Amino acid sequence: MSDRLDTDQIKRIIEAALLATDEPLTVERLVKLFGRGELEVEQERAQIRAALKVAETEARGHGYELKRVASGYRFQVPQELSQWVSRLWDEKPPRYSRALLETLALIAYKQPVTRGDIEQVRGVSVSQNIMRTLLERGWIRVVGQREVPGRPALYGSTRAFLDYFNLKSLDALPPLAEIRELIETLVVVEETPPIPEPVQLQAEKDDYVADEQTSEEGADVGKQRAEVVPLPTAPQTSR
Amino acid sequence: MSDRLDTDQIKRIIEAALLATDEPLTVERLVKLFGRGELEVEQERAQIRAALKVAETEARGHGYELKRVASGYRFQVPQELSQWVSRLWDEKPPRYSRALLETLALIAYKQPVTRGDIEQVRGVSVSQNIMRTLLERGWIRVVGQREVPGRPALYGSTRAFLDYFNLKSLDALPPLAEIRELIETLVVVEETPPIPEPVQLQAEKDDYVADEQTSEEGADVGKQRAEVVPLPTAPQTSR
Amino acid sequence: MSVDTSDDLTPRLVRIRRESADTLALVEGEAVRELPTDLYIPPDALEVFLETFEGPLDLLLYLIRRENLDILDVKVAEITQQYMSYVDLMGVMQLELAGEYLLMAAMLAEIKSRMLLPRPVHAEEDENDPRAELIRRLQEYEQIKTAAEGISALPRLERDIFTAQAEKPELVRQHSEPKVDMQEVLVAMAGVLRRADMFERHAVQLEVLSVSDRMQEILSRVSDATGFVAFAHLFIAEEGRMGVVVTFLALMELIRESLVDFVQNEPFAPIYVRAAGE
Repeated sequence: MSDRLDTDQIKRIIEAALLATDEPLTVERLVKLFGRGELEVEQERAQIRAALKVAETEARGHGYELKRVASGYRFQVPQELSQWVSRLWDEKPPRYSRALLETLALIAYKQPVTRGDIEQVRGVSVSQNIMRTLLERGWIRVVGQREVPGRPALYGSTRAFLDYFNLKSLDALPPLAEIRELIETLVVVEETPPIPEPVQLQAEKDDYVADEQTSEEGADVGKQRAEVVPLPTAPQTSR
Repeated sequence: MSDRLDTDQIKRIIEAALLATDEPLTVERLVKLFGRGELEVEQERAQIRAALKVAETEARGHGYELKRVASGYRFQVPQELSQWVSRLWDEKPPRYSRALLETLALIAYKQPVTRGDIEQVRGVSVSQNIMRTLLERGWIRVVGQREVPGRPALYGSTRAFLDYFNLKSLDALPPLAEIRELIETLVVVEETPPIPEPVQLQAEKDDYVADEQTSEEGADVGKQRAEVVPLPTAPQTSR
Repeated sequence: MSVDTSDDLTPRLVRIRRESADTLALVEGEAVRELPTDLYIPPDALEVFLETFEGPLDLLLYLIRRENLDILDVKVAEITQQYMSYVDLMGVMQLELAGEYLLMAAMLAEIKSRMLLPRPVHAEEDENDPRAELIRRLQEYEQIKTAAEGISALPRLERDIFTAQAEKPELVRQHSEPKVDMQEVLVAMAGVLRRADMFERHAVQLEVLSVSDRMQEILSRVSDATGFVAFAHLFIAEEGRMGVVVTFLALMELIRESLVDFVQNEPFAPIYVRAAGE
């Protein structure tokens, strides 16, 4: 009925079939693709095997390989290319919450600060998650402890933070005065001013005044940093 | 960060990516598979294109071909092998009725059109089933509403339509046949109003802009587009 | 072995004709031997024709192309008769489709009758010649019909071409860190400053209570006292709920830091506080 096919044609058809299905195909199944007279009588399986061999060899240097698995033959992408191919399924990186960005900004500008300081300025509590994320990202670190009861950890920004934002030093951060101008823009942009978040904790009087004094100049970073009490090498107990 | 890759390595990775997904990939998407430093700066797209060229050439003699369709590049089993490959499946491929194909043709060639326009040309009402099938297959979509009473939806064709029919763009559709004379005597003897020109092919929205810039009859296209009221942008689903 | 995978483009009558040399279709047991040669369709064959043609335009086009029907020479009497037959049939047939054929018949009848009337001298200005409109529609339909055939003949997925896929490798999960722009940080800071301003304005009347202040107060109170201080005495009723909460939090913090000890002699007995290590 049909003409005999040569190994190269058989190979092409086999390749096509393996690529067109999403399941492995057995030699028997592959034999059935051919019409009467296209394969040598009694030699069908041998011919298919020979063609598979050629396909396997020719796959070298390509982005696929011929593999025999339990249920038959299939083409698959070699594992060593996974690092590139996987990027097709990369999820979009999540975005950081406003709370996290505000916490980061406060640490950068007002360092060293305790979690309590941040909470007082932001007016809401700062979740443990946020601190952990920032620490894991390597953007903040514990730089000491404030010498008050409870000895809360003081946080500061890191070199990695500067590197990420392409800043030479903390002085390269835009001065707070400039940011205050941003506020005007924000007020214009936002139709309704955001409702202040519920007050849970209120700013400490002293710190608050200090904020007011220093935020104008934006030069407080260094000054405040002078207060940093380096972490003692051994855990001190001040009982 | 990473070492530069040569064309052969890039080709393997591209082949792997195209085979690992079930959707066509654009050059931009392929560029994103590579890490920093793996491609030449500013040469990324050219390198990808060069590698695609190699992949296309090397596909000869194999059971697949590299094809560029509307939404990007894909590997596919060439048509001449379909007589063998289609034996893999018991079910026959879906067949489409004349009514569906005529509706599809009207949308593809005369977009944007309303259901009323389609009914006007075909002289019969368009069944809800046909529209649903076309929408479900993702071949057509609502591209706006006509600014007339009732604000009927305007339909256009999609990239998925072009992909399915192996086309790179709407321009690749077979050209509309010349209008044939029906009754010579009538046309010769009587002064009939001029037969309207076949409506210009309209490209998909994305291609639209390019059309307007380049085509001679840009004004015409623009005029028709003025009727289209874009739908509020829905969140884009990743392709 | 070729499988018929083409779309349903051929009029069904033609396919029926293949089965038997001279029978087109059986309609209620009677053979229909011919395709229609004019617009008159025997009512009993109507169903077959409705299925065969995509609509009245399709039928008309067929008649013009194959049978050289002169649409200007349709027989009004027959059309009227047909019209009546259709009306009878509409109860049992696809109402919608029959209605479209009916409309077409009526339109043709109108054309015919207009042609029979003597035309005014200034007929040229007759703005809408119904024939011209019909011809335009027929041509437009024919064009789309051909275009549909063209689309049907295109190589397509699932039938002529197949997408090629290989098994994915095991994916390496690369979860990328969120990207942050400096601007975002600045906007966040601006938000904080702005809120702080608002706080300041509103904070004037509010009593300022802080946990760490309270901790210090309590600590000095219990240290100064010789012995125990009653737990309940540390709370100042005038401070309201907020004061109670702050004091309680301060006590919790002090206890956590082991700076104070709590003493209770038996369940539900009063609790006392003292400085730790005393």
